[in-house]
Amino acid sequence: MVARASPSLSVELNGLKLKNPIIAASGTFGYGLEYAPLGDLGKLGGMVTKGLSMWEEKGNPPPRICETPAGMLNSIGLENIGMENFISQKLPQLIQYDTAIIVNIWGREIDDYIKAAERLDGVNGVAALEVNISCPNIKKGGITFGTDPSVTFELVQAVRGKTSLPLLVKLTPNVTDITLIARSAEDAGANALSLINTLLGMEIDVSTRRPSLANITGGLSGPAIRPVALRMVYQTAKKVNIPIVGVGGISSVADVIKFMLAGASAVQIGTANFFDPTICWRLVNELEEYLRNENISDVNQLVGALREE
Amino acid sequence: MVARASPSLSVELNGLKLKNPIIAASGTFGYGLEYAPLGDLGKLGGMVTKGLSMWEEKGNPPPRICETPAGMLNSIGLENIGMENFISQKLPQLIQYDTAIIVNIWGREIDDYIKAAERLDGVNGVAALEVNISCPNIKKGGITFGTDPSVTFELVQAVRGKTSLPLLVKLTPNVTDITLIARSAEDAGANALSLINTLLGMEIDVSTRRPSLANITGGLSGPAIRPVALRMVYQTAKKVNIPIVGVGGISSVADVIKFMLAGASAVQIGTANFFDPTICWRLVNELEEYLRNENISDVNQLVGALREE
Amino acid sequence: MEKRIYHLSLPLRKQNSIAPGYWLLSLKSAQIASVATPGQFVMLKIGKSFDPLLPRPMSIHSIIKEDNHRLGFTILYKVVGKGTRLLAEKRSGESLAIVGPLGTGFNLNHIASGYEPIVVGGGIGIAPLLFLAHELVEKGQTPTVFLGANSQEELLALDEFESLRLTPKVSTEDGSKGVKGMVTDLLASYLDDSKGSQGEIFACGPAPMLKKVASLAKSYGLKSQLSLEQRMACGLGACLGCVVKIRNKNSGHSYQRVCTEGPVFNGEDIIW
Amino acid sequence: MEKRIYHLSLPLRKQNSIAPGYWLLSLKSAQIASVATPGQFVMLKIGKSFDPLLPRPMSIHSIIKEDNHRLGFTILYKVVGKGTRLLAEKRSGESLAIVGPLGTGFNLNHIASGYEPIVVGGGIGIAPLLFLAHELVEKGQTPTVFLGANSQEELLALDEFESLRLTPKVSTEDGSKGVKGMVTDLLASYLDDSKGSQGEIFACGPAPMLKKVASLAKSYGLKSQLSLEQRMACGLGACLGCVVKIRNKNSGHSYQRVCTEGPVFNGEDIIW
Ligand SMILES: Cc1cc2nc3c(=O)[nH]c(=O)nc-3n(C[C@H](O)[C@H](O)[C@H](O)COP(=O)(O)OP(=O)(O)OC[C@H]3O[C@@H](n4cnc5c(N)ncnc54)[C@H](O)[C@@H]3O)c2cc1C
Ligand SMILES: Cc1cc2nc3c(=O)[nH]c(=O)nc-3n(C[C@H](O)[C@H](O)[C@H](O)COP(=O)(O)OP(=O)(O)OC[C@H]3O[C@@H](n4cnc5c(N)ncnc54)[C@H](O)[C@@H]3O)c2cc1C
Ligand SMILES: Cc1cc2nc3c(=O)[nH]c(=O)nc-3n(C[C@H](O)[C@H](O)[C@H](O)COP(=O)(O)O)c2cc1C
Ligand SMILES: Cc1cc2nc3c(=O)[nH]c(=O)nc-3n(C[C@H](O)[C@H](O)[C@H](O)COP(=O)(O)O)c2cc1C
Ligand code: FES
Ligand code: FES
Repeated sequence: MVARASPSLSVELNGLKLKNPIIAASGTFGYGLEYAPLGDLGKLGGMVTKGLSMWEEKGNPPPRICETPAGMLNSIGLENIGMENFISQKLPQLIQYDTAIIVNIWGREIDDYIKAAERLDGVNGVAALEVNISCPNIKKGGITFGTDPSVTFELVQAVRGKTSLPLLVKLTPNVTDITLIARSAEDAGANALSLINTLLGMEIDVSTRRPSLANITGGLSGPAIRPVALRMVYQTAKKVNIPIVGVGGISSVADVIKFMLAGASAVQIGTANFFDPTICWRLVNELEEYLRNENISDVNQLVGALREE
Repeated sequence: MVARASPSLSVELNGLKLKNPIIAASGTFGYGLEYAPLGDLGKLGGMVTKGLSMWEEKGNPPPRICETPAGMLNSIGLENIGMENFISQKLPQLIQYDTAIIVNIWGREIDDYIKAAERLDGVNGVAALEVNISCPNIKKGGITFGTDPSVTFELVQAVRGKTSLPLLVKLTPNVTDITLIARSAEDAGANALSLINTLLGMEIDVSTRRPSLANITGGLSGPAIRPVALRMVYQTAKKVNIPIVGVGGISSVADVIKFMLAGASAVQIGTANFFDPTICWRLVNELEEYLRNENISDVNQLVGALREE
Repeated sequence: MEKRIYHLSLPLRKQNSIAPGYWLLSLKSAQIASVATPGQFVMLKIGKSFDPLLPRPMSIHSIIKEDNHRLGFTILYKVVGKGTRLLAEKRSGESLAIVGPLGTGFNLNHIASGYEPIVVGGGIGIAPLLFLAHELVEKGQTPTVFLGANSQEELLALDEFESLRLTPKVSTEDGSKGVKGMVTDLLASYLDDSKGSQGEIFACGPAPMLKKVASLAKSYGLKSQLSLEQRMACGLGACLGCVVKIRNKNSGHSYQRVCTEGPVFNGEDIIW
Repeated sequence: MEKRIYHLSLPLRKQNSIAPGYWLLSLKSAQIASVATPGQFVMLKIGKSFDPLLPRPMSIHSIIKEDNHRLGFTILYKVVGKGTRLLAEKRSGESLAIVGPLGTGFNLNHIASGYEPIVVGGGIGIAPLLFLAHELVEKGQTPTVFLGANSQEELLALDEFESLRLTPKVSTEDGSKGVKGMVTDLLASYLDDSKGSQGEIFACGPAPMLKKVASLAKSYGLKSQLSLEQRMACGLGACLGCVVKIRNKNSGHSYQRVCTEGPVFNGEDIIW
């Protein structure tokens, strides 16, 4: 037998090139630098920053997190250092690493998103934007942008008009039919879709009779939600023609493969970074090993390759 | 100190009296008799039958279940022995036990629900109906009844007109805003609401590259979904004036108390029966013990007693 | 007869590795041991964690007796995944939550003299067959036993069968012991040689083996009782998760529960 | 200086119960031991299961040395819930995934002669204080040590402090050893007697105790460094889950991360 060539791990998300499909998820990898002592960020396919707003955001009072069965709840309240601080303090260090830096943006009004997109448009080192539409829209009475197809369309279209950067739109799972929202985002010009964000959940401390989180409810993430995320990726991949980035509970190379078989072109690792902080690096290696063992020359051959007959 | 009187465990769900708030959930306790070798059914607050249709239903091909982190997926396909077989073969044995027998009904069209309600109306030993509206409506192109407020209203109203039995309506969590569906059911005359049914999920077997379930997707249940169920109970309790039965991942007396603090008047135990088949009985005892230790004379004092200030 | 099913927390009495990746576990429970019949199983919850969540079905491998009193039972298992890996880490004294005995085992009611039971086990499929062989011997039968495995190492419990004065015919896929090949080849040539046998086949093993056994039984006009596997949640007949497709008396098919109507089904009824 | 943080799978070297519900665990890691400073902690993932999911923060209790080489470290912990219960079941040879050393420990840079460190520990709060006392003694200081617990049994590591030639003043709530009462009462009367001390207080313990320490420090015009706790997910400063409310230099407040800016904060900055 001849020695096998190294399998190709690179993927292309409709304008965003990644050296491999392993991306660290927003809010779970800080501004990237927090994980730099643990591995070479340049080995990762990409990393998404903590969600940034045009202003410094203090976030919610503690307690902000709590553990649940095979998962966790968080209500960080989108604390972030603000766009300008990110650009001046974090980005210069980050761009030393040869990885795709994806900036996650959010706002309380469509205008906040527009400003963020405009601000980042020409900035050196930003590979793509990820638009988090799981935030409450204060103009529409607090309803989450991403739960309404037409609001989603309006928001994504507005951002699309302000940037030439590849646009990932990150969908919330707290909807009746995620494929409708997905198609709105596609129609409005998204390059790719990230799904899913957290499921809305709650925990109570019986001994104090209080909610475990100061904010009462929070976002559920981790292995517990993986079956829901996988289902949504599968359903959405059948309905859109743009690439999907799978996220939700991924914590092993088998999970990565599942999401790709279901139709994801790349994946994001969130909560698993907390309980296994070198996982992103390990997944890159294990994915390559898997492809080699299975004699698959290109990782893209996994995408949507679920057997259904 | 004087000896404390036994705390009162009985609850009343707007017409349905239960000796205690512990109910075995539909589809996880068979027709009740399967668990009779393990404990006295007469000790339980109630039990809900497997979902019954007017016809015998074969269900989905196997594999029908698979394990997920802190949860499981099922796509039983609503297999059941049919209403007539239930009434003639199971009910006569069941009514020997002094517990509330709640019959879970479902159909593919509103008419199926109407027939089931009519058939059960005068039947001796049936304490209440639980209407499972998480089924696809074939007349409306396969959309789930319970994801649309007006379809929910129509369905519940139709059933309401055909029975004098207390009506529990069981809601699906796979919706953007469960409180809207809840209010439709309330407006249409439901006595109480059971929430939640399973979250739609999926799992893939990487070694075969096939979905783990023959039906591809299935319902996620177990501790993994508890934070979502608790949040929905909490949100809904603030919006409706009828009692709520909490269900989803409950597997300890602490969990029972959490759901009651969040606003549930009773709870159902589902998946926990599988990994801890005498749990329902233990919960009745442990709940009584808790009330005694906390010097609470009536279990109803827990309902909605969350501290939020 | 009323069904007796127990839900017990049983201390692990003993657990030994009997071959790489195979473990033999002893549990003390006179209650379960005294009502169990061959082919029945227990559901075993490994630890209190929610991960893994569900209990695992395991056949009763043998009954532990002292002075003819049934004191407990053993389980023979193979490490294949998360649950069995964790189980193998358990040590004497730790407790396991057990539900059992469960299921409909092998039907031995019609066994009479002049009848030849043929017992066929493949791999870990021999687990329930030792208990079966014991019971057959107690009923005055001398079953013909066929055991197959990948290699000599994985031919489990051979000496246990021999101490019943049975002489299993063995095959291994690598030829390290007995005939090289599949146990069903052994069975086929045996049936070929002993045409007109009054036998009935009792078998447990991987699905392809059982399918082959069913078709051999059919060709030679023998009855067969096959012990099937399916993923399980409750083990009690409640969840309807563990079904297999079974031919109906009249026509068509129905789904039957491996945990209740099975795990042992008549070979001719199974739709593969 | 670049931060060095390791993610290692470390075999458990030794684990002993030193009082009912309290365990002392030894881990070998020259890497972590050689860069750790007092007040720092590690994140410890207990088993591979998803339940419990998150690693648990544990202070470095002491450094294991041989011939002045730092070989490893110990952790002193109390069983309070699911994770610590599982941890206590681990035996020598089993591995734990450890991330560390983490956080900003006690600041000892300004320590000079004529300065009196006052060390105050309550309950399991003594965990990081032994390492601190060692370091202070190495720097030529003789800290005044106050230790409080519920009862004599729970007065942990007393002999360890004594072998540093320190004589902790102790209090127990049930009076079974030392003065009956709270350790903060002891501290208060000490401060009262030694007015004008040039001291700085280093404390760890339950929140109400720390709050009291902060207010005593303020009344007596002393600085205090308090080690706080908060639920954590990453331990690395990435999740923003572990914040506490800290007074800003100018005005108002900000949320700061216990895992990064802390766990040790200046008493006067904390908004309780
Ligand atoms: C009635 C019955 C009796 C059995 N008796 C024995 C026995 O005596 N000894 C023995 O070693 N094994 C026996 N098994 C099989 C045993 O239950 C599985 O090997 C075990 O559940 C795997 O658990 P795991 O967590 O290690 O594997 P997992 O990580 O859960 O899965 C590993 C593989 O095993 C399969 N599997 C998982 N659960 C089951 C299940 N409940 N039934 C069948 N396959 C499953 C999975 O699909 C997967 O391919 C029996 C199964 C049944 C149904
Ligand atoms: C920087 C730091 C250092 C610590 N050092 C030590 C130490 O040296 N020895 C020691 O015994 N304990 C220490 N703790 C506390 C220890 O982390 C918790 O006791 C432990 O995480 C509880 O885990 P559990 O699974 O047993 O409890 P759980 O079942 O998770 O919870 C039991 C109780 O502990 C609380 N708790 C859970 N997780 C944390 C957490 N991460 N931080 C604080 N409280 C928590 C819960 O709110 C609950 O009230 C430290 C905590 C921090 C933040
Ligand atoms: C602590 C925490 C903070 C998060 N912050 C953000 C955020 O700022 N923006 C965003 O789009 N998603 C955020 N997420 C969602 C994750 O990026 C991810 O979509 C989700 O957690 C599901 O993936 P997981 O199960 O792998 O964690 C956050 C998640 C966690 C756990
Ligand atoms: C195997 C299985 C079968 C179920 N069948 C039904 C059903 O027939 N009708 C119904 O309304 N709910 C059914 N359910 C949903 C449960 O009653 C319950 O709502 C859900 O599982 C969440 O609760 P749990 O997490 O405690 O299991 C089923 C659940 C399981 C796991
Ligand atoms: S395992 Fe539940 S019905 Fe068989
Ligand atoms: S624990 Fe994640 S920021 Fe502190």
